[in-house]
Amino acid sequence: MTPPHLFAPVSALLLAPLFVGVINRTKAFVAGRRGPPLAQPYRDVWKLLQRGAVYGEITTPLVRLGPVLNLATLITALLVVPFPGAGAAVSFTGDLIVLVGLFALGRFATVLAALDTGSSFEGMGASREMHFAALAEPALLIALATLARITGATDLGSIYGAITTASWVHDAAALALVGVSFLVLELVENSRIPVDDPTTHLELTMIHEVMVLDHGGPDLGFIQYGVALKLWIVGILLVGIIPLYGVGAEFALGAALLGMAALAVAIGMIESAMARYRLVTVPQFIVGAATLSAVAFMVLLV
Amino acid sequence: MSAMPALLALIHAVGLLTCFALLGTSRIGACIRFLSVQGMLFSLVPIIAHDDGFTLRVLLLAGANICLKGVIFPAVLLHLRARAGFHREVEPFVGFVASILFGIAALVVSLALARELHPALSHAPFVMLQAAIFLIAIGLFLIVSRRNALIQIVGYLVIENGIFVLGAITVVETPLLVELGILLDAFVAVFVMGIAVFHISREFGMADVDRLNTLRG
Amino acid sequence: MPGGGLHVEIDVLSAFFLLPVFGLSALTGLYGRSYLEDGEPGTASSWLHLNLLTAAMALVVVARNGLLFLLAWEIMALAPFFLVIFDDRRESTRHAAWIYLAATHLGTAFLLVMFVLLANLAGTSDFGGYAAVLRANPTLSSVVFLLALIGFGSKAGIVPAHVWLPEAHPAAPSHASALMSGAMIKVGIYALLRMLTLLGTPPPWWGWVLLAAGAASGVLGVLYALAQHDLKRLLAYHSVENIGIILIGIGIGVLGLAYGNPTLVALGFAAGLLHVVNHSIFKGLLFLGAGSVQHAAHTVELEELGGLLKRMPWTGACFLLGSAAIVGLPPLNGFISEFLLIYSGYVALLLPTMAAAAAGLITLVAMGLIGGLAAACFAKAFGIVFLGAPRSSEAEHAQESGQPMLASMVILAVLCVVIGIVGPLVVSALTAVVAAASGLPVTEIAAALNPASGSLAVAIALFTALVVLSALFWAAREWRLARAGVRRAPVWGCGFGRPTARMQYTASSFSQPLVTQFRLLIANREAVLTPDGYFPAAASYASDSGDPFLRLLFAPTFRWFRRLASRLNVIQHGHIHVYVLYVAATLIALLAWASL
Amino acid sequence: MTPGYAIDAMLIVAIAGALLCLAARPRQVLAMAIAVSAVELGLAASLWVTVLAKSHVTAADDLFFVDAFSTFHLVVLCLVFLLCSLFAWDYFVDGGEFTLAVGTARRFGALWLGSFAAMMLVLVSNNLGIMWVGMEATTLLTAFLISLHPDRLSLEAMWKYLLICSVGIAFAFVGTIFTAASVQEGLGADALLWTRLAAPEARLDPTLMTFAFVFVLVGYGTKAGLAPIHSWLPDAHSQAPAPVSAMFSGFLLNTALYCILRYVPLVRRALGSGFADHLLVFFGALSILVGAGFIVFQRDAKRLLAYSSVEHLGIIALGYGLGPLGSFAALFHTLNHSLSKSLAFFAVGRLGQRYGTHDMGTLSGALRTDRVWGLGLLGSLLALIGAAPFAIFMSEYQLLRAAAREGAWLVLVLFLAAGAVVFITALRQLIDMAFGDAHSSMPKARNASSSILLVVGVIGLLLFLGLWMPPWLGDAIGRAADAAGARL
Repeated sequence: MTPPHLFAPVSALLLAPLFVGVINRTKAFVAGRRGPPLAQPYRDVWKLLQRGAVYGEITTPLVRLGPVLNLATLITALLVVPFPGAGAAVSFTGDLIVLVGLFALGRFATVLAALDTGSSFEGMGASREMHFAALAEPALLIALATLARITGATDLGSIYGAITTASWVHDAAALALVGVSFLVLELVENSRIPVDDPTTHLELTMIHEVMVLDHGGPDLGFIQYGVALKLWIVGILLVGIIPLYGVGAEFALGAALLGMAALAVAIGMIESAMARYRLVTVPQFIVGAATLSAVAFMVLLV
Repeated sequence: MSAMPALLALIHAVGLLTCFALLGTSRIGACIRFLSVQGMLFSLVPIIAHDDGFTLRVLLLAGANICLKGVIFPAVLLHLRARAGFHREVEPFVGFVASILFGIAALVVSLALARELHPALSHAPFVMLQAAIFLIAIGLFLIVSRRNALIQIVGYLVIENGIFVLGAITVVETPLLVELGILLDAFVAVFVMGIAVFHISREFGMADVDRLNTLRG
Repeated sequence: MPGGGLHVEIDVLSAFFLLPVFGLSALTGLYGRSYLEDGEPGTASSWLHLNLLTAAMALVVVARNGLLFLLAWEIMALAPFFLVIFDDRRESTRHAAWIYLAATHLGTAFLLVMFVLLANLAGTSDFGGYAAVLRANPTLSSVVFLLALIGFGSKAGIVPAHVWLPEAHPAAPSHASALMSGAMIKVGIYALLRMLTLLGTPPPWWGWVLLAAGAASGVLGVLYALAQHDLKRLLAYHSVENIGIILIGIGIGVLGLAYGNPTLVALGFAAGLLHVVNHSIFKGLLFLGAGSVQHAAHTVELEELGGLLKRMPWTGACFLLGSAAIVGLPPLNGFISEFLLIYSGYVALLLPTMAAAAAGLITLVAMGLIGGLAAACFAKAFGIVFLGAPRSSEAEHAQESGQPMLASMVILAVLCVVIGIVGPLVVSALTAVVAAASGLPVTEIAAALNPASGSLAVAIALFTALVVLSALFWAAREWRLARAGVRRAPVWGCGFGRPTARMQYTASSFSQPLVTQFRLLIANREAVLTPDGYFPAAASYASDSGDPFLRLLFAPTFRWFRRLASRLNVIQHGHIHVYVLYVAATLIALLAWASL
Repeated sequence: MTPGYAIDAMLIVAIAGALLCLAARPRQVLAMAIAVSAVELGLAASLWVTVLAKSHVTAADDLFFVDAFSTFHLVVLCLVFLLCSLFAWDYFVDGGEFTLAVGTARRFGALWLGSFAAMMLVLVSNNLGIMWVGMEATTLLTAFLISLHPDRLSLEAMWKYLLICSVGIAFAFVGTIFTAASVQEGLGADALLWTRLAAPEARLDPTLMTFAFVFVLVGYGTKAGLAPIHSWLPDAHSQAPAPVSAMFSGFLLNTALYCILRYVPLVRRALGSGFADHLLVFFGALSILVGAGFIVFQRDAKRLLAYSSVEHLGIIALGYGLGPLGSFAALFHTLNHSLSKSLAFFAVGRLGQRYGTHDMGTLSGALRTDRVWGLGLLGSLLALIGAAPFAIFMSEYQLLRAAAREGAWLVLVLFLAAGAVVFITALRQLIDMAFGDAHSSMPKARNASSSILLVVGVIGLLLFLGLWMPPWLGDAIGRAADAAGARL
């Protein structure tokens, strides 16, 4: 391929915060405010990294391990995620399993870090995180399974490499369904509205935010950067199924970046348009996503 | 021996009467006496039934039987009745009229059964075969339908009689030893049962065995 | 011995299963040495039966004669009874022992039928003879397969025959539970595999049955585990879950045999077999950890514990590794086997046959669900027990356990890591065993396993990168904080100044959302007293998760039997007249029947 | 001495012992019982050896006849009596209020050895009439053993036993008569000699043999405790002193079954193999089911054991109905059951003495209060409910194989189901009896080394037979099984 394989991870590392920025800017725009500059997330992370830290009195080193490990897993995950037109840095059969495994590891670390504080708020957050993740994991697996069935490949690189206009001609319905469930996963995995409101200030309604309530300084910086990266990764998985090769390989990169931007705007729109679901309805939302992928798979079988 | 069938018929008739008497009476003493009559009567059967006639062995056995069933058993039972101190049978499970009716039914059934069996036991006199079955039935009925332990012993002895008759008419000849063993057993059985009843009546103050139903489940 | 020779033999499969048997026996022995106080009544007999159990397991694994196998199997069933009833003063323990032996005996009943059937048709009780008959007669093989699945499954703990595990494991001394859960139930799996090797080429529906049983056991097992607040019960249910995973693997392998697809065969069996070893490692480790907790805090009731990581750092660390491994997190051993399994799922997905693809999907869904729920469950288990603040004074004053106990735990923990790291080598090392279990030639298996181990190699490389990165970030953060400074402060309590340990999130509340969502399946009885009014007097939440199958299926059946039987009482009423009448009636009835 | 005299010697020794007991002091009586049964065991063993050498032995001009089948039973009989007599010493000598008064002791000794002699007579007699006499004698002799300490309950049990069994035995005699009558050509005085009847040239009338076997089955079956004519059994077993109950379950029932089995070859010869076997299988299965059903809700330990005897006798009968392999299993099972059931009764009896009750609710924590007999209880009951590796598991396995070979799948399933029910329910009781909480007041027991030897010995034997059957034993049982089918 013309572009170097490191394009995917590097672009993610550089652009992920921007993605968040775009989302926030969109929300502000819809709300009729000027909103924060696009670069605000970079500044936040940088500022946090300068800060000192405050740890709970009864905590163990686990609380420090959580954010670090989480960030590390996400950066590692970047290596297997292919960027349309650039492919993945590393690609091997079953790398999607590694991807899922890495997500799980990061989540586990974060949750334990939260429980380490012994605060009931963080326990609550951890409980909810685990609850939704337990449902999201099969959803992700099925979605990828459907793609694998469509493309007949078992590594992310070839799967996404093989999704073309032709495959859209064949399996439009399936791909569309998968796309929708990816969108849902994007919102769930990163606790966006309508699953969770990252900007709320009422602890009892939070999921992810309340889990990291007692992290500060560099740790919080790691976490926020991690959030951005995860948004980016799932976003790529979504955007990747749009057959950008249709416009020719040389434009693929640009098209994909445009697609990411569009996704960010879309998320912003959704966040502005929708209200947060009640917690009890969230599981149905996720299971719905899983069902969509499953239906897609069935469509393929028959 | 032309008199044989006639004699057998006579024994048969009287024997049946004793059975009905046993079914009909409520007096223990009477029962015991009827039993003794019955025992003596049927003890004669082997002498008559065996056409090889009056061998010493047959006479000896018959004699032993007569004195055992006609004399000793009644004596034991009467003595027991005196010691245990009960004179009349209280109302049995099955009333006396009903008992008589059962007797008649048993008579019919035994006739049918005897007719069934007779071909296989051709050399056995029919009447006696029927009598044997009838006796066994009546004995069983007495055990099942009477409250009093003594009458249950009586019932047991009626069965014994029936079996004795059956043996006498079907088995051509059994070794003396066996015969004596059997007699001895009957003898001991009556004594053992007697002692048992004695203990029971002393423990419970009566010999109404329907009170003996503590052990269940 | 009556009616059978003493034929034993060790092939690769047996040898493979002897690993966990002997390895775990040694470690648990080492652990138990200091776990049991000497002079405590029953200690001596518990050692006797522990060794008897080991010997019996070994004999089962090497036996090649039906009767010998059955004997060893029964000894293996009886010995743990005395381990379970070790603490026999407690009514619950005796009840557990009863459930255990009753369950295993019911299983044996099916095995008896199976072996009798085989012995009569084969005319010998030698396994070789069995194979000869079975290969010739497919219907027979199917019958035998079902009997074996039920009989051996009851030992392995397949739903719904799992009811004895959550009773027996908590009752037994922890090292015994470790051996039972780590090795004994695997012998059930071994027996199933051994029968499969004798049964000849399977029809697809066997694979489906295994797959279904596996998925059911896996999902239900982990769901029930979520509802527990007794650490050892929780671990017991996770044994059910992991047996489920193993069965899914075997099921995929059998489907592969049925559809004639060596790749599926290799991956499925490899995943199942590797998970056998892995599970015996981390489940052994976890039970030993639970034992240390009990030893130190005198309880395994989650709501009583907390903050133990500070007090027992080694135990805590080992338990953490064990939890991460059983959840299947990279780069530990659990991940390797689950990787293989999901991988085989994807392979199945791509097959043209619709059925195979469906099987693949089922595998993925099941594994995904199991993985996520297990993660939740162990986040709860470890978090509540070892993190936060202690919830009772025993936990407050817990002491780290002695050297031998730590030693055996550390060894197992290290194994978790090592197998994870050398995963590719382990996978290719499995080739021979898989070949033995599946009956396919070694070369085919090797060919099928190579890509998987290749991918694993890359994955391992990634994980090294991961470790390096985290180390990097850690260092950077510490360097940064060294200058920016660190403070310690009470955690945010919504402004509430004096948070106490009782205010922490509890185990029940942690799992409550999931439990409520799956209440249909978990069917556990909840007693909720919701606070009402402005100044609520009291509020409480108690959940009792007695096993649903035990509560709703087996116990009622048993009671029904009792009622039915006690009807017989009417014939034994104590009236001698009627007794004599029975004799007469029987006689007359028989005469009537005979003269017909 | 020639083997024929061994038979006479056995009878004479036992009777002489019985008579001597009438003039002995209690301890002498108990010692006498032990000595006699030891001697008898020796004689039986020697007889067994000779029989295995020359297939059968006759004595007293064909009045006595033993083949492998009867000698096997003889040996088991003597073994059981030896064990019971040994136990009787423990039970009566330091049994608290159970110690015997002189009169009672003499009565016990005489009746004990007398019934021993009677059972031997049953086993060795070739004449079916004598066999019947012996059987009736056992009834009359054992009756007063039940009410050795006469009280209301034991008298009630005794009366039921006496009357029901006497009636039953009376029927058995009718059967005997029919058998004798069914010989077509007059054997004359030999019409009751089993050897003549079982001989190939004997021709028996089918109709009469049918009736004969029905009467014999019901008659002796009453004594053997086959359902549904087992009614006397639980009462007698629960009320008799432990050694007596042990002897009842341990062998009296088997003696009755032995009598039935002696008729089976004759019936086979007269009517082909179907008739008798079907009846045996039917009654066996029925007894198993009924026994199992009653075990489910028993409260009293001895009654539970009694019903378990019904079940196991059913198993044995079933085995005899299932062809040669089945007969082998049945014989092996006879040995195992006699051993384990005797031990069980010993244990329950001893513990009953200490606890003053046989109610299983109260009788708990045996292992705490009395290690030896607690162990005995645990071991014997585990064996009885069919836990491996005890011998009963093996004999039941062989029985299953026999059932499968005969294609009797329904029976096999019923057997397994009943077995499972018994295992589960009895185990629940057993666990609390053995491991439960004991009264704190209960002092720890100190047992005589003899009882330790008894417990360990029997359990050891059961384990040994479960794990390995010596070839010579297997061969002997095989020969006995052939003899049982009159495949001489």
